[in-house]
Amino acid sequence: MVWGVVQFPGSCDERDAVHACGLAGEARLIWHEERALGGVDAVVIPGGFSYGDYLRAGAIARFSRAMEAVAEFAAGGGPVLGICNGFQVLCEAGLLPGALLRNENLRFVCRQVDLIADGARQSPFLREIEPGERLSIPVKHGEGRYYAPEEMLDEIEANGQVAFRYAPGQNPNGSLRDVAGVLNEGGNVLGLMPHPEHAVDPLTGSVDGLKLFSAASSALANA
Amino acid sequence: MDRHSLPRPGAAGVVSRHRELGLTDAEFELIVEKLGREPNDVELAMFSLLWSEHCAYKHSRKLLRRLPTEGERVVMGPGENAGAVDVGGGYAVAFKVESHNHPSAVEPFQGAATGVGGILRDVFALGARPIAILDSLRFGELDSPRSRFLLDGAVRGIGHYGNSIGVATVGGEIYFERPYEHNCLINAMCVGLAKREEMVRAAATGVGNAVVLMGAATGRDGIGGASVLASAELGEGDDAKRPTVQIGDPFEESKLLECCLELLEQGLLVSLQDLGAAGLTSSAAEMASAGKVGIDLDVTKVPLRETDMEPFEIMVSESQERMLCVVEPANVPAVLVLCEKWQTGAAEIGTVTDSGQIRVLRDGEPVGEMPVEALVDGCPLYELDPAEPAGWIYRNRATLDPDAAPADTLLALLASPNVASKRWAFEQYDSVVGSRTARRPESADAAVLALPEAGNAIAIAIDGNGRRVACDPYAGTVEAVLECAQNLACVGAEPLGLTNCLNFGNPEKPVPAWQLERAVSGLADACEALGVPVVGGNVSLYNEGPEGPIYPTPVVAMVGELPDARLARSSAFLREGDAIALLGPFAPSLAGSQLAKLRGELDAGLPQPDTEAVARACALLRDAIRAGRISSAHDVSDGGLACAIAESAIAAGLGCRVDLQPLRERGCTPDEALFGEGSGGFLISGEREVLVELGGVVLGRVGSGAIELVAGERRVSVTLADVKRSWLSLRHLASPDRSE
Amino acid sequence: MTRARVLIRPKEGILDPQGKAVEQALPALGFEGIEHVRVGRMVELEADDPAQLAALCEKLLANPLIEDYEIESLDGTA
Amino acid sequence: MTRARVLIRPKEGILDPQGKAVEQALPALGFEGIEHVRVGRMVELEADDPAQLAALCEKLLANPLIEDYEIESLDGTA
Ligand SMILES: Nc1ncnc2c1ncn2[C@@H]1O[C@H](COP(=O)(O)OP(=O)(O)O)[C@@H](O)[C@H]1O
Ligand SMILES: [Mg+2]
Repeated sequence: MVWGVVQFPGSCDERDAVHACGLAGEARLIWHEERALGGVDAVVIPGGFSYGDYLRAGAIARFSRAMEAVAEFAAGGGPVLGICNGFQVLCEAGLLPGALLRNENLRFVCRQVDLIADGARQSPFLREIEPGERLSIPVKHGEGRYYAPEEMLDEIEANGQVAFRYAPGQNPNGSLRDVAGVLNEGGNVLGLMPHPEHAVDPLTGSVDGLKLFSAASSALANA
Repeated sequence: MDRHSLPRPGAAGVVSRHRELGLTDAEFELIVEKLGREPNDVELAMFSLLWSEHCAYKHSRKLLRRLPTEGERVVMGPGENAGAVDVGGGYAVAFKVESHNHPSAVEPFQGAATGVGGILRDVFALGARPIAILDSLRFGELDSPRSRFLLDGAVRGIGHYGNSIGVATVGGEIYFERPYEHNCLINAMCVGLAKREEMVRAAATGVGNAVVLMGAATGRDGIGGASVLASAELGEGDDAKRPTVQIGDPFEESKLLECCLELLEQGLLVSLQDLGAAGLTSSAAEMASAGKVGIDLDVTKVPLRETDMEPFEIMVSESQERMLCVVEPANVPAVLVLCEKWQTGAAEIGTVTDSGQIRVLRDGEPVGEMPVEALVDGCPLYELDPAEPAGWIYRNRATLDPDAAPADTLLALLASPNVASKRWAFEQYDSVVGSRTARRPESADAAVLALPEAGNAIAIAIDGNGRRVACDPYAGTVEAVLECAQNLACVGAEPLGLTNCLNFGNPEKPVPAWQLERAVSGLADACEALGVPVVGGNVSLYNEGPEGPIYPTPVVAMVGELPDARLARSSAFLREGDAIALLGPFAPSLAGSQLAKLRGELDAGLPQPDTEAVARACALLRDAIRAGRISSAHDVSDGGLACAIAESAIAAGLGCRVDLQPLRERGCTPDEALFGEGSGGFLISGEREVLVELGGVVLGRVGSGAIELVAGERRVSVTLADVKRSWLSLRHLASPDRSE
Repeated sequence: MTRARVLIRPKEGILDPQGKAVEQALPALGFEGIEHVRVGRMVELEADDPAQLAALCEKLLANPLIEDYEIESLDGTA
Repeated sequence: MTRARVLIRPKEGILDPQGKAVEQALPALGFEGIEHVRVGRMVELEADDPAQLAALCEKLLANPLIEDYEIESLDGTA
């Protein structure tokens, strides 16, 4: 199983993502100018501040050549995980519903939070997580307030596309309906603001994030 | 004419111009003598910057010679862009603290942001990848709207730059004291990791090699800025000295950083140097001086953001996010290709020569020519004229009734901004990026970062309680060094090296001169006693407001090594039933304490710390931590033992019962036992026999729910919830209406 | 070359914390009678071909899910 | 009540990192011939007394050290 981690100018967590993926397979970086993904089995769009997050987070990065390849890969059912800035890029690219706005308190926030898996929908990333399960994972972002119009929210909820919510009372950014992560309709594309790649070692916080990587890895092995 | 730029030729007499630029008549005469003629505009501008306090250390260099700088683990010492120590496994850790006080007093967000940007460049100039940022901040009291504005902007600015560039901000400190009201202190530290053999120095070598400027285009940023500005007090309404504000662009720096590291990895650079204060002038001159060569620079080749810039403006611009490197001619095309990959600017702007001169050319025609030696080492160094003041020169203001009940006193101390939790601030910083942060802010006394490459870990602490240094500059500075050492001991780390930033008032005045001299003596003696080399530092003088100098503030930062990050303890109590003990030569006194401040009873003088005894206690604790024998460790500092106990309890969500009778038996009053401060105290918890065996004095037990302290007739009984509420009193500072 | 200005504002109904923060800060600064504050973005630029601008807004400058935009020509003629 | 719009932009000569990043990204998105991109902010509001607005800009909306501002009335009359 080979993971590709897309690196844009201004990405920050790409090495951390490579490290986390490396615990569940092999991993390599994909430079944003590459047109082909080089046969990887799954893609991570990592956290950071691609293009400085200028204008809107993710607005510029989504036009990169590698993102065209990612869109094709996703359309073919390939697993794609967008973390934080990666989530923003996937929303901007239209691969996930909704948008991420500035945190309600207008401050960057870095904090360990509890997530609750919603998980009604099948996804290669969620196979090792029970619906209702609690995960401790850090958030760190300034633009993480999940927004979608009411009808869209109803629809993605009805479709089981909400993957994670912040545990009650722990919503760090004012996200509507406490949404922390969403899936596309096919379930193969997951975006979330919290950083599972920073929750893969008890020494640095928790290991709850590792489940997303190992689940995708075993899903592919069984496919 | 732009009020920040230099007068053009003919605009005014030469004599008044050098004064406007901060040079004395004697200094100007010396320049004329060294050149054998009068300097032209370009030369005068360049001399004035390099001969400023900020660049030439005119008033501090002689003192700094007293600092011990040698040690087995030192890889790079003072004189390089940052200091570096060997951490084993073929790796070195580079680190430095730098001030950005004056720019931040003008525009706190950009001032702090560019402060972080600048210190990052100093570290990656060595070929080290930045892995951590720390910040040390000082403001006036929070009841002042201006202080709140500066605080808010500075915290957001540090977060903005560090978060965007993806370097974890893992620690820092914030103090609020009236003397910083008109002159806040913004000191930023960066720590980087490098393979020893890939490190690079800043010396330009190889006559005929190309000089390449990388990064952002050059604009009129900070012209007459940091260098000149940092060398004179910033008076009210002193507009002419205000620089054009420098704007930080962390995105640009992130590309520049990755590009530089990749260039070094490919062996394409001969040497590398950041552009900081005094821009191209100082970088080129320092590189030439270190390599004992000359450099020719053609300003027409410098990529500009604005078209109509004069040569002197290009030479002194402080535009951010730029680096200068020396490249063998054959490698220039490869360098340019990599810069293109990283979408970072690059231009060959000059060559290394054997002339020993810095020559500034415009379209190939010289517009300035100066001996490197005169620029870099020619500035006269001054003796200080110190005088000890008669007594306490700062104002006192009482905000707490001396007769308040001990429980109320404890809650007031915990709620006071110097002691209260800084969570509202550090949650605005990404502390986890890089996957190394084993101890995040507030979880232990020092930040702990794992170094899987080297097979071990480092711990970092930064301290400098200006109020105590004001009481006694010598003892206060010794205490700052000891506190760093104690913080490292609490996580089981052994000090490898120290850096510092000396923030003081006007050195031309007797009292700040005395403070500076005594502080440097304390720094030297403490480092000597601990055997910790000073590998670098920075000096910021002329920090004064209308009421006089700031508290003298040496900010000390120490980096230590521990074999395994997993061994580090937290400052939080671990489990109910553990014994609590005091370890170390702690002799608490109210002198200079947070309580004395609240009671308005500050006065000159501090007890002299027993450095040797503290060093022994540090070693003892370090070994015990590494052996896994202790549950928690926390050093006793602001607010004394009572506050240390409350902090360990809050962090754990556990209570405790403690009797301070052993301190009473050492002759302490109840107030001193509860709230007195001083070096050498560790609050540790664990198995009773172990603590006793270590020489700890058992004071009580970890319990649940409430904190109960007894000191003779004085008793404190408070619920954990009350204590926590007081300690989180600054939470509101992260509310939205304070941000913009 | 045409100079143009693009005004981008949060769509009606979307919480605008920046606007709210401004409103909350007003009384302390002594301002009264200021309401309905909304904070958006402004992009000013010069374009060879002003006909490109609508596409530029749709694709990059604004996100139509959350933002409305408006293009103003800054030259006498459009 | 007057409706007004405040336009805030980086001062001439002051670095505008956002404008620079957008401008540099445009060719890759297929937009040629767009230059001098500056990104600023726009604040729309209603004010009882439009005479207050300049002071509001100085104190709160803009940072006069690094930004210029411009006040436009959005009602027919000023
Ligand atoms: N307080 C100090 N203690 C020890 N070394 C110092 C101190 N202040 C400055 N230095 C050393 O002097 C040199 C010049 O410092 P500085 O001008 O801050 O460097 P830069 O030009 O890279 O900003 C550096 O090598 C620094 O380590
Ligand atoms: Mg330097």
